[in-house]
Amino acid sequence: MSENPNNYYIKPELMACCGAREIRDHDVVIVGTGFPAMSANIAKHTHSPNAILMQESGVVDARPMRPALSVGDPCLNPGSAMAGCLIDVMGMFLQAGWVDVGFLSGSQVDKFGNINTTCIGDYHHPKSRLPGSGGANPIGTLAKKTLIIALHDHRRLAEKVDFITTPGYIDGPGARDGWGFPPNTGPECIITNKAVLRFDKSTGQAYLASYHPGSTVEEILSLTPWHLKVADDVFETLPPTPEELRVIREVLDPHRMIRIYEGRGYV
Amino acid sequence: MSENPNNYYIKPELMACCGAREIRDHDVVIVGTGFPAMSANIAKHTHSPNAILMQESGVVDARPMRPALSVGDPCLNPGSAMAGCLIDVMGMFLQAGWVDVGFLSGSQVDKFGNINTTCIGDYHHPKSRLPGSGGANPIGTLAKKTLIIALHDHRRLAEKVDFITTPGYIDGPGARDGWGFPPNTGPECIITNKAVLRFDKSTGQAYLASYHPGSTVEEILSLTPWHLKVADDVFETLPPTPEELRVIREVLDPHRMIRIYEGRGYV
Amino acid sequence: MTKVMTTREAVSKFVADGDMVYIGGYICRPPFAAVHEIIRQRKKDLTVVRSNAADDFDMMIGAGVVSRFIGTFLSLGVYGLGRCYRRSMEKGVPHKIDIEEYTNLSLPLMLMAGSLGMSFVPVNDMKGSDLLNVSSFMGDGKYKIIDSPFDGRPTVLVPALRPDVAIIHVQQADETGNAQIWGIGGDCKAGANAAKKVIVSCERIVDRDVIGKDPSRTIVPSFKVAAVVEEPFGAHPGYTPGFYDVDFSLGFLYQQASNTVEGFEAFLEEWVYGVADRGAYIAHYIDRFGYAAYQKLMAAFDYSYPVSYAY
Amino acid sequence: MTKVMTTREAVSKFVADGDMVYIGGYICRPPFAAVHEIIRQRKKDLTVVRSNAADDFDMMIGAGVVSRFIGTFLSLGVYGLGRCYRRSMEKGVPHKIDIEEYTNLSLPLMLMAGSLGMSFVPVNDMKGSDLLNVSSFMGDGKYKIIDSPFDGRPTVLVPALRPDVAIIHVQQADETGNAQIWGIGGDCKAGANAAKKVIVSCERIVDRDVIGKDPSRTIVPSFKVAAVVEEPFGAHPGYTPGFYDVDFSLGFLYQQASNTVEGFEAFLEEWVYGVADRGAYIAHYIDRFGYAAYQKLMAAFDYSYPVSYAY
Repeated sequence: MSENPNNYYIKPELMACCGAREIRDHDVVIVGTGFPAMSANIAKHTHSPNAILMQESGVVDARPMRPALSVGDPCLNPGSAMAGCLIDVMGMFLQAGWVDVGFLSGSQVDKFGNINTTCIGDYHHPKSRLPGSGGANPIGTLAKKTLIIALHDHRRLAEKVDFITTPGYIDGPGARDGWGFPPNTGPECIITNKAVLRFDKSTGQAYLASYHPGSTVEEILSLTPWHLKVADDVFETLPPTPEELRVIREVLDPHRMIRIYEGRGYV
Repeated sequence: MSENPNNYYIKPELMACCGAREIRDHDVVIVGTGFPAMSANIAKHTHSPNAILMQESGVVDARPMRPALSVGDPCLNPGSAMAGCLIDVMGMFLQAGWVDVGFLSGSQVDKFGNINTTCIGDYHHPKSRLPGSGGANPIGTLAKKTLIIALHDHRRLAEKVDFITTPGYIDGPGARDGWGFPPNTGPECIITNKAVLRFDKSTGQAYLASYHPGSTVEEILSLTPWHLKVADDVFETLPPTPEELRVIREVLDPHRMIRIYEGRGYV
Repeated sequence: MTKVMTTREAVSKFVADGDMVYIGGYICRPPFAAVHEIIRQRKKDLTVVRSNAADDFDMMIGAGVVSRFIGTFLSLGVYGLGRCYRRSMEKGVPHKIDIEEYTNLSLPLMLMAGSLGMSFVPVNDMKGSDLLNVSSFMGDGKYKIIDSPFDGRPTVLVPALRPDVAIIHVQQADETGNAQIWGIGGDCKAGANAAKKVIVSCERIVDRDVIGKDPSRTIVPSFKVAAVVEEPFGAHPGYTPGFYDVDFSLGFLYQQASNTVEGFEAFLEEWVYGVADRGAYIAHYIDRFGYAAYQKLMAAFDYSYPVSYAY
Repeated sequence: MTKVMTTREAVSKFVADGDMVYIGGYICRPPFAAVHEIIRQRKKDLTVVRSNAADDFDMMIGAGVVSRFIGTFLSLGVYGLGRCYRRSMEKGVPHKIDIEEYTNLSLPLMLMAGSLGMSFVPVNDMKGSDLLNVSSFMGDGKYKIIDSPFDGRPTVLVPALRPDVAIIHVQQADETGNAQIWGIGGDCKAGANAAKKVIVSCERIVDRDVIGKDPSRTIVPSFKVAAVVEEPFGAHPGYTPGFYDVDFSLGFLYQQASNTVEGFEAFLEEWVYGVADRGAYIAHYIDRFGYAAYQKLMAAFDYSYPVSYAY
């Protein structure tokens, strides 16, 4: 277990960096707000300067002067390459197959990478009514890679979600093909506050790929409500590099708004 | 037979006025160029100041400083209320049911108001290849009223067109309904250089409604290749009013470009 | 022919109880003045529709004017879940609304289909999800699955939507209704043009000649428009590009208030029922928070380059 | 990452023999420099597609580079029927092209469907006409009729088009390809975005910051663009709003020349094969007609009002 002396980074920063590392140069990325936007922007400011970021509201390659707080945030308008409409981004870019990476967070995520943002409990008599799909369902269906952000506990991770808002591998291998989804799409990883889970394409199930500094394989297994397989080459997640941290703190988020995620349990 | 002393108007002017008189105030009108544009503009400058004219290329309520020579003419851009795209006009306005009047001209028009702008002779081995549908087919299908401009002779009028590019009443009453066309649409009249033909909705066939000054019922029957019925109340077409002529000559077409239609046989 | 009137007149004349109402804007350009007026006039039994919904929809649900919602998402953004929406769905307060759920791909395309006169449209999402397993007032008309006659693949078709009335807020319009926007579009053009009539709320009414100087900005032409309302600051606490910023503090106030039914009612009393119109609302805002707070929302100047359409 | 290159390079690298090519613009903004270059490079066996086609398509047909045309209409406007088109269809000179005919409603929607990733789209036209009775290389894939699963009514479905490459001419673009237009749109946005890659020809290459000053004008984003060519006067004898007028005199010259095969060949020799590129073309134009004739085409100044996206 490696050190994080003097807490030189916080967990949300590490998680954002994990997301950033999934992005390749020239990728077209649909981002929302919070972690996803932070991740994509870290990538753009480090190893993927030619990545194109877009928001589902219609904005492409925005140049916000502060972190956007919604996909319709005013700071996304001035300086963007295109201020179009929902149909441009969700139809013309996403459905037409141009989006490489989508970022989603889920109130509930299961072992097949299915995401629930609709309701906890029965749909018709919900214990808790959540926002709904928004852009999540088409992003999870149509982006080449989907990255999922979630809290690592028995409530947020589930053997089976209460409601599949956004399909991952649904009920296992072949399910996406059966529905005629675009080939070679689907969840790439689940980035939690404890670990990075990746997917075994032969089973459609998540496995432990790396544990964050400060976590252990045993802790992660105990926090996961299904029998989580562990990669033979499981390793410790690389902490944020000095360059990544510099970009986060000096360029993207000087007011360190990312700290609000600590209050939401991302520790 | 009334007088046209000193040829104070020419036949294309009369025909344009006939078209103008079919337009009511507040009508939404798809116009092309030439006669249709002239007709619609005469209406707008006389009895229908609130008519909205549009071109299929995407322009709404243009304020051209000279007669437009194509639906993409530069003079349609500055001052228009909307410079959109084909899909805006043909889909959002026409297919969605907002267009009251469409103007079409045809190389061949038959007694059911079907129009041919595709080919003379066999489609696969045409004697003469014509431009094709363009916007004509959807206009004839979807506009509430279609006005047709044609030369009155045995070549341009036909018992049956060689190719139905744009459906009128197809093969008679009920045919449009059978295809699920919007109700109460279809050709309203055929304005020729000799007469105005209107349609008997019970048969879907054109009949003689009025003959232009200088023509006679007998002449028109002899120039029509099918057995043309004559209205009981057939009358002489009202010549251009002084106000209509003033608008044509002083406002819309000071260079009298409309005279080129005389050269094309509109006499 | 002018269609200029007040928001009160426009909502009174053109929004009827039981209507299906499209309301444009998400954070960007929500027609909040009209939303307040709908609540103030205690409209009933509305079906509301938009992709992505925020505090405006939450407030209408809490105020009881909504019976049905065709949507994709409802939250208060940074302030989390919509409190009135949750109370309606979880506890039936003030009543449970019926909800038909789509996505930010399918719903905009359903509006687009309505705007283009198509009766349905194929979409590639929702498959394999529980969105295909639930439906409400649209019943089995929510979607259909066919084998594509071109390639035989299973294809989801969703129906076109034709709202009775659309309400949008735009930067500028002329008095006949030619409406122009710039900045984030959302599903505004599709939604407005899908409707049988449109209420255009705008920051400023401009001369027809101003529209004609830049006609490519027009998203709705006059002949679709029933009413034009000049309503400066009409999207507040949302924003309008080039005019004013989003007001996070009022958003927070709303979230705090709407945590309870009592708080929500008090909020409505203060900001909706207790003010006669948008003018009184702004006056109250300045009265309560000071002119500096109001002024702080005003947009910076950063103008685009002019272009020419001349030939 | 710059994608700026010459028209010669762009056409050479990104237009292959046998490609399906979407070419934007009708009188307004036709990418004539690229059309000439395609002819100059003697491309073969192209399938060309656009709603409404004019002298640019006629010339390509006459030059023999086209094998198939998916279209709706082809004429020389005020100058009547397309001479090369007629010779091809009536006499097989230089060869008979195969043509698949739609309308100005259905074809733009097929491109839109391609741009939106839909596999087909329902349309309400063509019914009852002979357009449903003829087809060519698309065979029975030209259209399908189904009974709508929503209301049972017969509905025509037409397939989405995904051209291999789109070529458009726009007012301005940055060096990565973000492309902006104003004025008559035709089917340019749908056609460009339907294609697998886009060649953007523009009047002027501008800084990315200029794009960002007015991002609602963008119709194609950089990541779809393979090449950016700065080609002032690139649409001549068509026009570009804000830059230059349509050139009726060259249009007339083309019509007169194309009345005969010999005249057409001489026209190509003079204006296409005989000039190396657009620069040489313009120089030849000035040489032949005088600088005053060239200058007369230049657009008047009549600028729009700037707008702000600031908050």
